[in-house]
Amino acid sequence: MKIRTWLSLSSIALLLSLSSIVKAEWGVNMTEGVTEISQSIYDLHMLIFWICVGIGVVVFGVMFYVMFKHRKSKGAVAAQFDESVTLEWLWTVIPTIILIAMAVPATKTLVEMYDASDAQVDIKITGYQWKWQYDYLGEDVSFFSNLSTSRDAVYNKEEKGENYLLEVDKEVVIPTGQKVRFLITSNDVIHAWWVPEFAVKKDAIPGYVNESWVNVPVGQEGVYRGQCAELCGVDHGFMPIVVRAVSQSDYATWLDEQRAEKEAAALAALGDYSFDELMTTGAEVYAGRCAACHGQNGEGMGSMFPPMVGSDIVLNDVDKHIDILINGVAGSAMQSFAEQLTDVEIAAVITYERNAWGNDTGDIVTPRDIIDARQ
Amino acid sequence: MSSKPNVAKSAIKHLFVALAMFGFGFALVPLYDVFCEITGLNGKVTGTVEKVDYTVDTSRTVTVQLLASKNAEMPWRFMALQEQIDLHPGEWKQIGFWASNTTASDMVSQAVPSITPARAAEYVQKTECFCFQQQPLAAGESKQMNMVFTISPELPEDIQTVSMVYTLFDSTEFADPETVAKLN
Amino acid sequence: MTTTTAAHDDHGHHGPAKGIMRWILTTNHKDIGTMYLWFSFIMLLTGGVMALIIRAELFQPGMQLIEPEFFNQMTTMHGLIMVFGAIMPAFVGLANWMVPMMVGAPDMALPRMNNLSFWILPFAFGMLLLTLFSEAGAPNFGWTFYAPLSTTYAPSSVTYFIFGVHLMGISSIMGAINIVATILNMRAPGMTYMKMPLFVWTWFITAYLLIAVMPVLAGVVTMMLMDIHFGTSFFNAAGGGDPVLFQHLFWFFGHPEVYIMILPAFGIVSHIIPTFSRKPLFGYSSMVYATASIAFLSFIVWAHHMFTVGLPLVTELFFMYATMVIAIPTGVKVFNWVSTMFQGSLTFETPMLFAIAFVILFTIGGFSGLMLAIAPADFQYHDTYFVVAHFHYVLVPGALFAIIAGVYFWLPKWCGNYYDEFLGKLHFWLSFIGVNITFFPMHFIGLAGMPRRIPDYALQFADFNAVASVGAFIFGFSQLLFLYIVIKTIRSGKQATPEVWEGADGLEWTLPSPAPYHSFSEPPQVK
Amino acid sequence: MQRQNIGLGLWKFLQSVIAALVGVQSQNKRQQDFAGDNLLRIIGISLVAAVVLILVILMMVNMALPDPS
Repeated sequence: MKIRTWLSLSSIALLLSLSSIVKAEWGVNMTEGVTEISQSIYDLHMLIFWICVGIGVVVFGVMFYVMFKHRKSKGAVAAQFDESVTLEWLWTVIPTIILIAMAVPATKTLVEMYDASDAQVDIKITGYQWKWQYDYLGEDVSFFSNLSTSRDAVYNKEEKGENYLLEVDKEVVIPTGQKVRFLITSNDVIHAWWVPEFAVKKDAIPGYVNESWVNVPVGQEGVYRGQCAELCGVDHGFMPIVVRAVSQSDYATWLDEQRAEKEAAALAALGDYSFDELMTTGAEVYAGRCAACHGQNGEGMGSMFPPMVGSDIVLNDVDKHIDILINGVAGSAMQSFAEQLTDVEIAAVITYERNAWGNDTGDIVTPRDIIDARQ
Repeated sequence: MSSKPNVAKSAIKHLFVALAMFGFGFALVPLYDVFCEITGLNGKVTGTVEKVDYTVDTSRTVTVQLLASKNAEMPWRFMALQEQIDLHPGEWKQIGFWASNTTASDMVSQAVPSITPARAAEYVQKTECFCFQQQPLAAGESKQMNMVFTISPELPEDIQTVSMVYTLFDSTEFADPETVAKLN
Repeated sequence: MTTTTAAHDDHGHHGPAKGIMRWILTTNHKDIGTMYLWFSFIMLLTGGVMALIIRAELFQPGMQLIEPEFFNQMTTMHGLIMVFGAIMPAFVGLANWMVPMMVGAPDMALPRMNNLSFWILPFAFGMLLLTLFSEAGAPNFGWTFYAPLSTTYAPSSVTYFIFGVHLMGISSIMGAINIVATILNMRAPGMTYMKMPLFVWTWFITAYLLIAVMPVLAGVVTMMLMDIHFGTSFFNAAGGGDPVLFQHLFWFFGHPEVYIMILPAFGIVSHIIPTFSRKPLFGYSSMVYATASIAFLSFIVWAHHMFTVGLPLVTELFFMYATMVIAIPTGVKVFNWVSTMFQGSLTFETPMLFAIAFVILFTIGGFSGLMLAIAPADFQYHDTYFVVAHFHYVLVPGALFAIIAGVYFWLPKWCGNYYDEFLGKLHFWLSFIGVNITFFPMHFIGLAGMPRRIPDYALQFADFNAVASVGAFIFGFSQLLFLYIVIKTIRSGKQATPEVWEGADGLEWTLPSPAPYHSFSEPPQVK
Repeated sequence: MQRQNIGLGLWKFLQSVIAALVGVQSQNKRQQDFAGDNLLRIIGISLVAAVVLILVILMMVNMALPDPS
């Protein structure tokens, strides 16, 4: 008997001590977040948590008391009562009261969360298989945001950075002190856009638009990271979200920069490029966006992703090659990159694919070819 | 002793309950659409509505955002000619969307509307919308598709912005005969 | 569970056939129960290996062992095999063994259908497991198989998954009809509804849940089949369908399903605790009414699995309140167990240890369930490891501990020998510690923000994931000890008395141990 | 022992159905519930009570909602 009592005592102590760790910011508890909504959710979470701990202590306390006091080996003789309606009514009425006490603040918070009216900024978020697209309504700013952690880091060939798997090539910038409304939808399967510090999580469903909102208070400028929270296929764990909250003035300058960048890219497409410039840019674009499926050296992967090396289209049919990049291949995993890459990048990656790994066709594809093909 | 006849009877009875529940599973599909209609879930707004001359409520303006979105299977280019327009509740407006079939084969598309906030869905009235039927486009062709709509004045006060997203799907395999006829 | 000699009251009936044909052609509820239990144990180990692969990959950040594609297949198959292959058949096996003996019936009402509903299962799971070796790979869309990931974007093996689910559903419906027919028609005279043991009551209500929702699941997968192959568009928006319709249909089946997996466990624990407290069950009729109330309420709460899908505010509030109402009858059950123990005369053999661990750890799972019911808070919990911790607490120390407790409790009656008490306790403590080390840290990494079903994670989740993985291996291998204990008991345990346990009462304990091949040919007299 | 049919009034059944919803019931009340032919009546009343429960929750929801215009 002795060992058992000691063992059960220690395991319960372990459980209770673990729950006291919850207090310490040891990455064990929900984030309080930076917005009013996330704070009230955190308060609800802690309220229901402590209620459960309270009930747990009472119920388990009685159980352990009984396990020690009423043991047969201590001569306990079993009483034969098996019913007491008053006691039973008691332990239904009390939980009902507790639940009603919980329902009221929960309803208030939920109603606030559903009110996305009079927002100053509207961003349409579209989930793709394994990346996010952001359109700033009325600002003519639109871009894709991809995971920027390298494949080598994932496969332990490289050091993992501090924001491993939570870093992207283009961050979403939003102003603080303003209500930012998100219109969330999806291009293919169901995803879910989730940033813990904002307590914003909404499913992105094809054919649906879901709205949610955040109002980062002034003074809380900073970077907030989140991930896709609905199974969406192979790289479900590799499509993070990085939101940078900046002051309203920085936000305005950022918007201007994005539009300027867009014009520069359009202008750049009219310039002409040397073979080497296209090859270097092409190598970068290929490593970042195409290697995941077509292989580091263009060897392809199984029957799903065709190889680049010695491929008939790559070597002889440049128009088909450009068409695939711009329109994608319907019914396959090959997406259209028309909106994801600039004309220069598309021209560069095609030139690279046509001249790398022994494919050396020797000619180059110019951004202007891409512009003509886009018409 | 085990009474054989009763056993068979209750087994058959419960088998029918199981079959009924199988049917109930399928009956939930139309039930779901009815339920969406009532609560305006996902902006499943009623079909064509005859033109009602509301008394235009000029004291209020509602911002209507019109967004074009595509499904992965849909290679067409599809965009709204006007992303945002302001209108007084009760005022009828016509909006154009532009679609062009950049592929080398004839295709049929289906636009699926979705309105948010969901509470606003029942106040959006449409007399004509390209999303009511399938839209065919021959290879390389492009065209403007129109929609005539208004927001009824009974729209709740606290709603100032209504977003209507049209997601274009490739429904060539679901094309109904007369749409295909229009193609060739 | 080979029964050796025919018992004395076995006047002239033929004993079991010899050799393999005994098991293939058997219509005896004891043999079929045994087959269900062995099948479910094999599935537990298969699903367990998959869990160990998942936990081994998640031991460290970075991809060390397997590819993300295979990881998704492992999570999907782990879920399917544990839910449909380990937990449900184990309960059906316990029901096959015990329900006829508890109500004083000679056998199940439809013995041949009983055989058929077992023998469908190995083929259903054979087909499901063979997809692992197909070129397209096993299903990778999660055991909840949401559309369009499971329809338009699914690997071609999805059709085998659909037929597998069809077969499992048919097997469960036939099993449920069999149990209902047995309970309705073949109770011994005097065994009125309100004298039926609680295990029989919980299975009676679970059978009705099965009959009501398994057909809906069969309907959902049939709609998927028609979407994938026959050009309909139930869930494909391109043809007028709706992916959210799938989630409503699936969870309308899904929530009663999770109660199907826990109500029989309530029944088992409600037998064990009174026996080892030497005290009648506290509030027997409350327990029966609470089970019925839970069964009914489980039909109107399904959308609490979909709080972030974009339901209208009215719907979201309705399902939050309805989910809260379920907490009350569940609470009643836990309080009744504790009151049964109160002022009892307790001894702690292995079944009692597992039953007490069930009450404590299931209640922790119940509490995290209550936290998840708070809709606004669910926006932070949904699809994170907090949910994984919740449902593993109610399923592993919940359903699985109750099944193991049931096996330890009735094994002497099945095979006539006592199990080795020390080994039993060793198995308990290894499982108890393993379960908590595995699943308690998951509460923390879920709250800290780690989403579900991801093969690799950011660095801040690393240390608790390592702890969970270690716990998983402790818990996993301690089930092999359980296999050794069961085999050792069947072969050479100490001879068991008919009552087996001092505080046990019920028709099943009036039979000799091991229970004769044909029991209660003449219905017993129920006082 | 022969239990004469106590001819429970509808109200008695309703009480026991509500008690059942919460999962609390005393031994003797239960005997009355399960006396012979009452089963059909109980199922009938519990179905009605089920619909009433759903409506009650819906009513609470509308009460909790900010009054839409």
